[in-house]
Amino acid sequence: MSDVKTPMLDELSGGQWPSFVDQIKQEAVHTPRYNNDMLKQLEISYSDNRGHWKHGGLVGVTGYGAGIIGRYTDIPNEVPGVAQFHTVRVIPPTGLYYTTEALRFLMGIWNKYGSGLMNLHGTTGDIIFLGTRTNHLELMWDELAAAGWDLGGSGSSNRTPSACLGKSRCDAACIDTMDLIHNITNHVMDELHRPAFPYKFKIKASGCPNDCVAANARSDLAIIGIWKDDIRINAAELKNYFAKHKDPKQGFDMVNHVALMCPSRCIEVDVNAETLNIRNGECVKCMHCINVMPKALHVGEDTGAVILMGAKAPIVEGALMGTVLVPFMKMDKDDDYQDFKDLLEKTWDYWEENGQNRERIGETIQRVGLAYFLQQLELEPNPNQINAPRDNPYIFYDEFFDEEEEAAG
Amino acid sequence: MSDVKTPMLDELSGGQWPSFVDQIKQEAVHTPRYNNDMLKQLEISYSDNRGHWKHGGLVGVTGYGAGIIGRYTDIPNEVPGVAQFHTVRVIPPTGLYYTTEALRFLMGIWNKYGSGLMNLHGTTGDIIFLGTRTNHLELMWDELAAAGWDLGGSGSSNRTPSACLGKSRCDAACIDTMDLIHNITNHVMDELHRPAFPYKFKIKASGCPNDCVAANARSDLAIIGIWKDDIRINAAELKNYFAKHKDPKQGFDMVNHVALMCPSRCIEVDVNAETLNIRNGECVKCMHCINVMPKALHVGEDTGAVILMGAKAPIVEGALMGTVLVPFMKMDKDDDYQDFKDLLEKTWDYWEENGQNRERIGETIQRVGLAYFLQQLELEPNPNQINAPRDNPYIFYDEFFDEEEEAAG
Amino acid sequence: MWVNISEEELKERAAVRKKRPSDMGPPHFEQFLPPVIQRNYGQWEWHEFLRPGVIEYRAASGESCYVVRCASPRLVGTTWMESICKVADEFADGYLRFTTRFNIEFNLADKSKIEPLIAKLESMGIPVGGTANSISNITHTQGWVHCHTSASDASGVVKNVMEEMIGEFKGHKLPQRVKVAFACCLNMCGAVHCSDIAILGIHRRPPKVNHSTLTNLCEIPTTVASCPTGAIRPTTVNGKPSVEVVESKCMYCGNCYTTCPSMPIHNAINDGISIWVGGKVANARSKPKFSKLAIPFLPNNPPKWPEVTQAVRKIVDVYASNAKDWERVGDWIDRIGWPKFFELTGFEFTKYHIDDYKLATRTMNMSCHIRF
Amino acid sequence: MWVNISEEELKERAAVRKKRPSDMGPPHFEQFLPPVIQRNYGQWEWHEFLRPGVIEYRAASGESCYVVRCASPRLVGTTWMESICKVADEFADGYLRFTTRFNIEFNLADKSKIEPLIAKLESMGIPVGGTANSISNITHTQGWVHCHTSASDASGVVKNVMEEMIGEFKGHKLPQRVKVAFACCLNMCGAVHCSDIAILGIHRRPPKVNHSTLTNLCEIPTTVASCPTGAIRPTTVNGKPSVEVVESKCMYCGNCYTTCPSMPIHNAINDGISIWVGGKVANARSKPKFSKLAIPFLPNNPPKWPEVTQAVRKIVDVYASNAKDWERVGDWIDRIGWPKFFELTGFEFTKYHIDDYKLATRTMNMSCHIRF
Amino acid sequence: MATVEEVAECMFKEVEQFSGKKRFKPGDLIKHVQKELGADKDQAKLAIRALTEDGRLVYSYFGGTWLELPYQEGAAKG
Ligand code: SRM
Ligand code: SRM
Ligand code: SRM
Ligand code: SRM
Ligand code: SF4
Ligand code: SF4
Ligand code: SF4
Ligand code: SF4
Ligand code: SF4
Ligand code: SF4
Ligand code: SF4
Ligand code: SF4
Repeated sequence: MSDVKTPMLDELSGGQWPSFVDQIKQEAVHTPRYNNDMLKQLEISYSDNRGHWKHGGLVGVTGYGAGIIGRYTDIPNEVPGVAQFHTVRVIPPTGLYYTTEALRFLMGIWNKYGSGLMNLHGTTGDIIFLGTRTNHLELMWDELAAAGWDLGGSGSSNRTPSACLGKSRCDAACIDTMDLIHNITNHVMDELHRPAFPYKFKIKASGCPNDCVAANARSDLAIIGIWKDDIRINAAELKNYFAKHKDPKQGFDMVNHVALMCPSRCIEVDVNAETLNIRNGECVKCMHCINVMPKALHVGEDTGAVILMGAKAPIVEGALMGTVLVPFMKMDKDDDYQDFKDLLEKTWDYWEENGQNRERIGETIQRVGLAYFLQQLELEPNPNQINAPRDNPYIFYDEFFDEEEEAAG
Repeated sequence: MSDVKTPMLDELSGGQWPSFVDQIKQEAVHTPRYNNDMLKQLEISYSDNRGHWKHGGLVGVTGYGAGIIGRYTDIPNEVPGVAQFHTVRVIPPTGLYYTTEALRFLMGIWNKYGSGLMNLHGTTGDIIFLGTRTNHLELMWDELAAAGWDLGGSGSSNRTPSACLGKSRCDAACIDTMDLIHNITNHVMDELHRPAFPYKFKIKASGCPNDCVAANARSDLAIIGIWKDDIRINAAELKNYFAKHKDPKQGFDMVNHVALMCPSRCIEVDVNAETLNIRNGECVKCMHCINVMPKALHVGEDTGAVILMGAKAPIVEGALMGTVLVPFMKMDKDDDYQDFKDLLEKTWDYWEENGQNRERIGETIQRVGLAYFLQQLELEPNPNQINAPRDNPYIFYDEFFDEEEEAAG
Repeated sequence: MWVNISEEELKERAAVRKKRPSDMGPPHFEQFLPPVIQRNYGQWEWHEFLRPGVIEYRAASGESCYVVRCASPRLVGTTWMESICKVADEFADGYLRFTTRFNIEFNLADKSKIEPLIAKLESMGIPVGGTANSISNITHTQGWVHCHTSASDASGVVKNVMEEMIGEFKGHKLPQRVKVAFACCLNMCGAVHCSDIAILGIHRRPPKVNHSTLTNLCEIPTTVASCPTGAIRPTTVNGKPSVEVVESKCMYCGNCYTTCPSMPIHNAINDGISIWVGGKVANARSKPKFSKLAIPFLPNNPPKWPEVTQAVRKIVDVYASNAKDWERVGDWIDRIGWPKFFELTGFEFTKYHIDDYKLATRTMNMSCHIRF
Repeated sequence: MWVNISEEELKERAAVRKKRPSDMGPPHFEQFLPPVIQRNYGQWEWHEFLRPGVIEYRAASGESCYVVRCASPRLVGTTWMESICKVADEFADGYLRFTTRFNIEFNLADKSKIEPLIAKLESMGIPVGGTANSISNITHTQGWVHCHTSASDASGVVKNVMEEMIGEFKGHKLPQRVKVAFACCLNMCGAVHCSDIAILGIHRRPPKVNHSTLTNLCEIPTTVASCPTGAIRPTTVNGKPSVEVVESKCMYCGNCYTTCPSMPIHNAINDGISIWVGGKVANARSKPKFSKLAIPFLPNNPPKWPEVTQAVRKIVDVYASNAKDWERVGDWIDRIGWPKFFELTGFEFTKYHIDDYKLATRTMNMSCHIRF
Repeated sequence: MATVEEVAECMFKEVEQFSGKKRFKPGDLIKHVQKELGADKDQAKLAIRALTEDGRLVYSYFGGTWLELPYQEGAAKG
């Protein structure tokens, strides 16, 4: 073990939850040139109650404007090993499946060029290599690129898109999120590596409204699988659930857990007759009943995606969730997802032209107004885009009768 | 009948709903000097699709700054009878009960000094005398005042307060709205007649959250009766409702009409055991279950009022409902409603000092922030004042550690 | 002087005027309460609807008060009111009451008077109703009868709509009360901002400045200051000082016209009516709600306003046949969703429905809750 | 140069660098999918939780895929990862997966491997769980480990909270999933704005300007421009140009410090942690919700942050014993009301909880819905 | 129609001229050459690519992404 004294950190070693301190300590043995000082600085932070990093904006690899985040310590004399401690973002395979072979390759690179510490994964979904020096960047990149691994987004770029595991393993997936996001990621390579937007732009895709990749809340453009037709019912399995309902030991209650929790109250259950009826025209596709009875209920067959735009963290104008732009878009693999790409194109064109500096697309929409924004993107107004129509009378009528004409006519 | 030709208005004469046209026509017979021209102008409006009034701000009676709204026609040559056509607002008896004797007195005055047309009542609740001339105002006021009738509010004044009928006839009244509003109206006489506020100020009181006088939506200061303890249950009557429930012909459903419509879902009904249980701690006092079963359920006995502030129509900042300032205030008749009057005093003091011109109190609250406003009025923060705590992190911490002190200490 | 007062009396009055009482407030209500109400004030135990328009209130004493409620056009003349007083004298011991929605109520101690009273009222052409699950009288405003900023007539529209809704006034056939309101301009003196169905007169063009009369009739600084949105600015026209209106800032409130008669806001062909739905005031079940835009524009089409009447009819019918018992219009729409509302009514959903004012963010559907 | 590369190789590399591939995107995922998943891609029919941490997925073919999910500290070293790879080689044919919450998953075709795999993981001190109604891994950020604006340490707080919640990770004992997130500053790189329980590092004081180094290290116009709220303005200090911060405009985002290292935002005694609750992302039942403020300030108290751990414990316990099955934290609070939430948790309700930002209007209780 | 080289030169001059006084986002430079030379967006992007691949301009990241002359940054200076 490293001989750096870290009495405070040591209290977080071991335990039942895997310890990050132990990870750093192991790497301090393995790659001491960075990690002894990493430990030292962290222990200092734990004692003086503050971080000790400074941002560095200038690091990168030739030709790319993204993928590297510069960091310097503010106490270089005490911890020269982390005087520079930049991170490298690498695009992971969509869906985050790996072979040990692939992982070992990446780990080998990182042992060679960096601290051996990493995040699997960053919250945007990148592989994060944590801590290296400026003059190692190009060298590392030579090797990664040669092996077919690419750098991820950062800065005012299209960030690394991400997907839930979707059809690879999930019975609820309405769209093939992994195929879609792999395709889109390749489509946005230039925008990902050469930031030219007013600010960052994130794309995430979830296979259904459960939204396991948090697209609705954390991506400027969210693609979320949905269906248009009826929820499919497996009659035999439904019978089993009714049986479960009637057995008090099972703790399963068809009325309280299913019907009464339906947000649109469109499920009628008759436990005596063992019937369940869904008024699908009122169903908001929330997934709840399907989640509760995954064997009996299934998403419909006429599937596509809701397209939402504008989610973001609070800075500056307050947090936003994505707002519905297109209530239903077919996600057509055979057409190379052209409809979606067209929308993306239009969005970027408008935003590059009209977005203000450091203004996320959601803030642009708020500023110009949703109705106006839809018009610019040639999208139809649809009541699914709103919770409710306006309650204020400040309507800007741009259609009205021309008095001269009327008078003349 | 009047011989003014009103072919368009005539189409609205008669019918099943009492016709305002017939009212004017009758008065044109009775008081032709105003009403022939009134009919003429209205017929013109119906033909040319626009109103023909101009505002006149300068009319009033000596000593009062409120109670009269000036109106002039914009076509005086065509309709000289309504060249001046001002309205007079008279404070009605709280609760809008009358004897025919009192009404006949008022009608007599109006036949003498005005058009004989009136609104019973204006939407603020005043008796509105519709249409008289400037030089009649003082004369009319002489007679009204002598008989003990006073003018109502207008302009930047405390407007005529109003009340639902409350304890006079209602089984739901938690407070004596009529006594309260009569008292308050007398208390605000100066502010009502001599406008000195940044803008208008309206007070309304409803006896319970059904809010039959629309206080929550239409008064700057709303006093709405509420109770703190449990909903009272009359067991015998409850049994009758269960019987009704079981008789399909009655169309009464204890589960669907009562339990499932409770907004806080705090009612449990067992139709077999004929029991109804209310988790009163979760009840939001919405009145629904009491409304549905007025014989079985009654408001509690520990009654008082919610005080809400800031309701208003949309101009300029958008419509507001009243927001809870004090979740529960005793309305103490014996103490002459002193607690309430103290709050009113503080509110006015703050608003007169800090309100901007044409800014309703609700807009002031929005501008300075509710928390700050509460502090100024020396009111405690209470989670009942909000739907939910803030979701943005822009907290203006005004308590923090002074670093010098800490360092020293 | 149109009043018949002698010169002498006028002088006399002027002399005593200094001592004229003031600030005496309203007469105390107690003297106007019918005896049955005086006796049982605060002691009421329950109420029951005996038929539309008639409510029984039972007091702890065992006494009942029977209320008979009937319509009023609100805009009343003393002639008609005298006939109402006669009814009150005959059936209700000379007592009567007005509701907060302009209806007239007779409070009877004697149950046997209910039917004769109703017969009398009906013989006078006055419908009885407006209680419980009905459409009661329409909360409304002045319109062309008395206000200068009105974009439509209040009384005319109200008359037409109530004529159409007479069955709903006289019956208890709706799932819940439907509160209808009318206001003639954005000032919304009616309860338009929070009604089940709201009819709102709207201007759609800024005021027209009459430059030739403006300097005579109005002060420029006051006129500029009158605009709550700062849309008016000073300018010079033909060498004379005047004002101009920045169109994009004007929200058609008519406040400038209140201050300056040279800035009329009326526009015969562009003024009209918008329809709003789903608002409420009562706290029963859901919290009070604002009315939301249903139809951005219908033409002013006096004297019958058929487009308006039909739109209200459509909403009422769709509501009546789809809502659950006790569900107000707004609660019903919240349950079935706005897409369904537009589908069922056949009203067009347009860009105007999408909010773009200050709190618009909170009106956007930031979720995947979608209805097809 | 800390890397072992010969001068020669360096030169060689520089020569070929111009031709280095770029924009090649991620390797295609298909090559990383375990065979059972490749075979049944898109054909899954249902899933079932066999025990906490283990899910069976059944495909139309009749085949099943068994998932075993275990914890990861997210901040991992290659040493530890090598040991995980060994497990994957031994039990899962060399395949493994990460979840969107940093957990590690092994997808097995062979049911009999589940128990030995779990035994192996537990022997390595790696808990199995994080599925269904558990508290899964915490979505979190860099903290003092790597970010310059952090007001607290991410990994340290996460470690402590998960240590406390180990039972909830390993079991299905909650009414519903509880998603916990941590972010170290208002930028909220974690999912703090929409989590059942969110822990947010906060600065409470504006940056301190180091006037002596500022002109050396930073450009004044850029520094001024860096502030999203316009709180920074140019000034002169001791005759030297510098900047000053308007305190009332600063919302402690640290963006100025990103641009200019002479404006550190840290403040050892005033930085700390706030707790937020009731957010969610899923559209199940209610729409996605933002997290709402529960506790405005808790001190930074490393290495154990006991105040934070206890606060989270309190929320989890109160939720667990009061919510209904399937009710997320936010849905539960919406049902019982915020007054009850504060009562049950014992947290103090303060002026800081009352919103005063742009959309504050919509957070006010504009109704008589009150709970006593 | 200007060549990519000319577009790049135009961008470089703009950055050089205001170095130390004003920072440029890639979008600013794209708009600049659109205005100055009537260049289209694709050309402008190619120009940026040429400038950065040659190391004449470097990307920096401070809240957003900028294009600047290479320099030693403050944060690295200690
Ligand atoms: C590494 C990562 C956190 C992590 O530990 O996982 C991260 C780290 C930083 N974020 Fe982030 N953000 C990361 C995901 C997010 C997310 C979550 C997401 O993408 O789902 C968000 C919230 C969603 C969103 O985009 O709104 C997020 C919202 C921000 C913001 C606020 C943006 C806003 O519009 O409100 C900033 C501030 C900024 O851009 O200047 C920011 C800025 C930063 C910077 C670059 C701080 C800075 O100005 O230098 C951090 C660098 C830390 C470091 O030391 O490397 N980061 N950042 C995440 C990226 C890893 C990856 O690529 O996988
Ligand atoms: C007469 C009445 C309508 C009626 O037909 O019943 C009325 C009539 C006028 N209102 Fe009103 N308001 C009347 C109740 C209301 C109400 C309803 C209420 O009080 O419950 C409201 C909405 C609630 C509120 O106060 O917000 C209301 C909101 C307004 C507004 C908008 C105020 C705002 O803050 O948004 C204005 C504009 C203004 O004050 O300049 C206004 C202005 C006016 C003026 C004075 C127009 C003007 O600027 O000259 C109208 C005079 C009409 C006339 O010809 O006499 N009136 N006004 C009501 C008063 C009668 C009475 O005293 O009983
Ligand atoms: C007479 C009147 C009060 C007054 O002081 O004049 C009144 C009287 C009663 N109201 Fe009301 N309400 C009266 C205006 C209102 C208003 C205000 C308004 O109409 O502008 C409201 C709020 C409007 C809104 O929500 O938009 C109102 C909302 C209620 C409610 C709640 C309805 C609901 O949403 O569920 C009830 C409870 C109920 O329905 O049983 C109620 C119940 C009642 C009861 C049953 C209360 C009682 O036990 O006495 C009274 C007789 C009911 C009836 O007429 O059906 N009253 N009631 C008003 C009659 C107006 C009219 O002529 O139609
Ligand atoms: C593996 C993962 C997707 C991935 O691509 O990595 C995943 C997988 C599944 N999720 Fe998820 N969810 C995953 C992150 C999420 C997230 C995002 C997050 O945690 O940040 C969400 C939204 C978070 C939120 O709402 O705040 C999420 C909300 C759900 C829900 C909706 C829960 C609810 O509110 O009712 C379901 C439905 C359910 O509970 O049955 C669900 C259901 C499922 C099912 C049952 C779907 C299926 O049939 O395969 C999967 C196994 C469930 C399990 O773990 O209990 N998953 N799930 C993610 C596991 C994260 C982890 O390690 O804990
Ligand atoms: S979002 Fe839907 S499709 Fe994707 S993993 Fe979650 S439940 Fe499955
Ligand atoms: S998916 Fe949701 S809204 Fe639709 S029926 Fe099921 S529970 Fe109801
Ligand atoms: S508000 Fe309440 S107390 Fe007043 S009349 Fe209506 S129901 Fe009765
Ligand atoms: S008053 Fe309303 S909230 Fe309270 S129990 Fe009755 S229905 Fe429920
Ligand atoms: S709504 Fe407008 S037009 Fe109608 S009375 Fe009120 S201020 Fe006048
Ligand atoms: S109508 Fe209203 S908003 Fe328009 S100019 Fe006149 S005062 Fe201003
Ligand atoms: S939340 Fe703030 S401190 Fe933490 S990683 Fe993100 S930007 Fe850095
Ligand atoms: S911390 Fe943020 S808000 Fe405060 S001065 Fe710096 S950049 Fe501005």
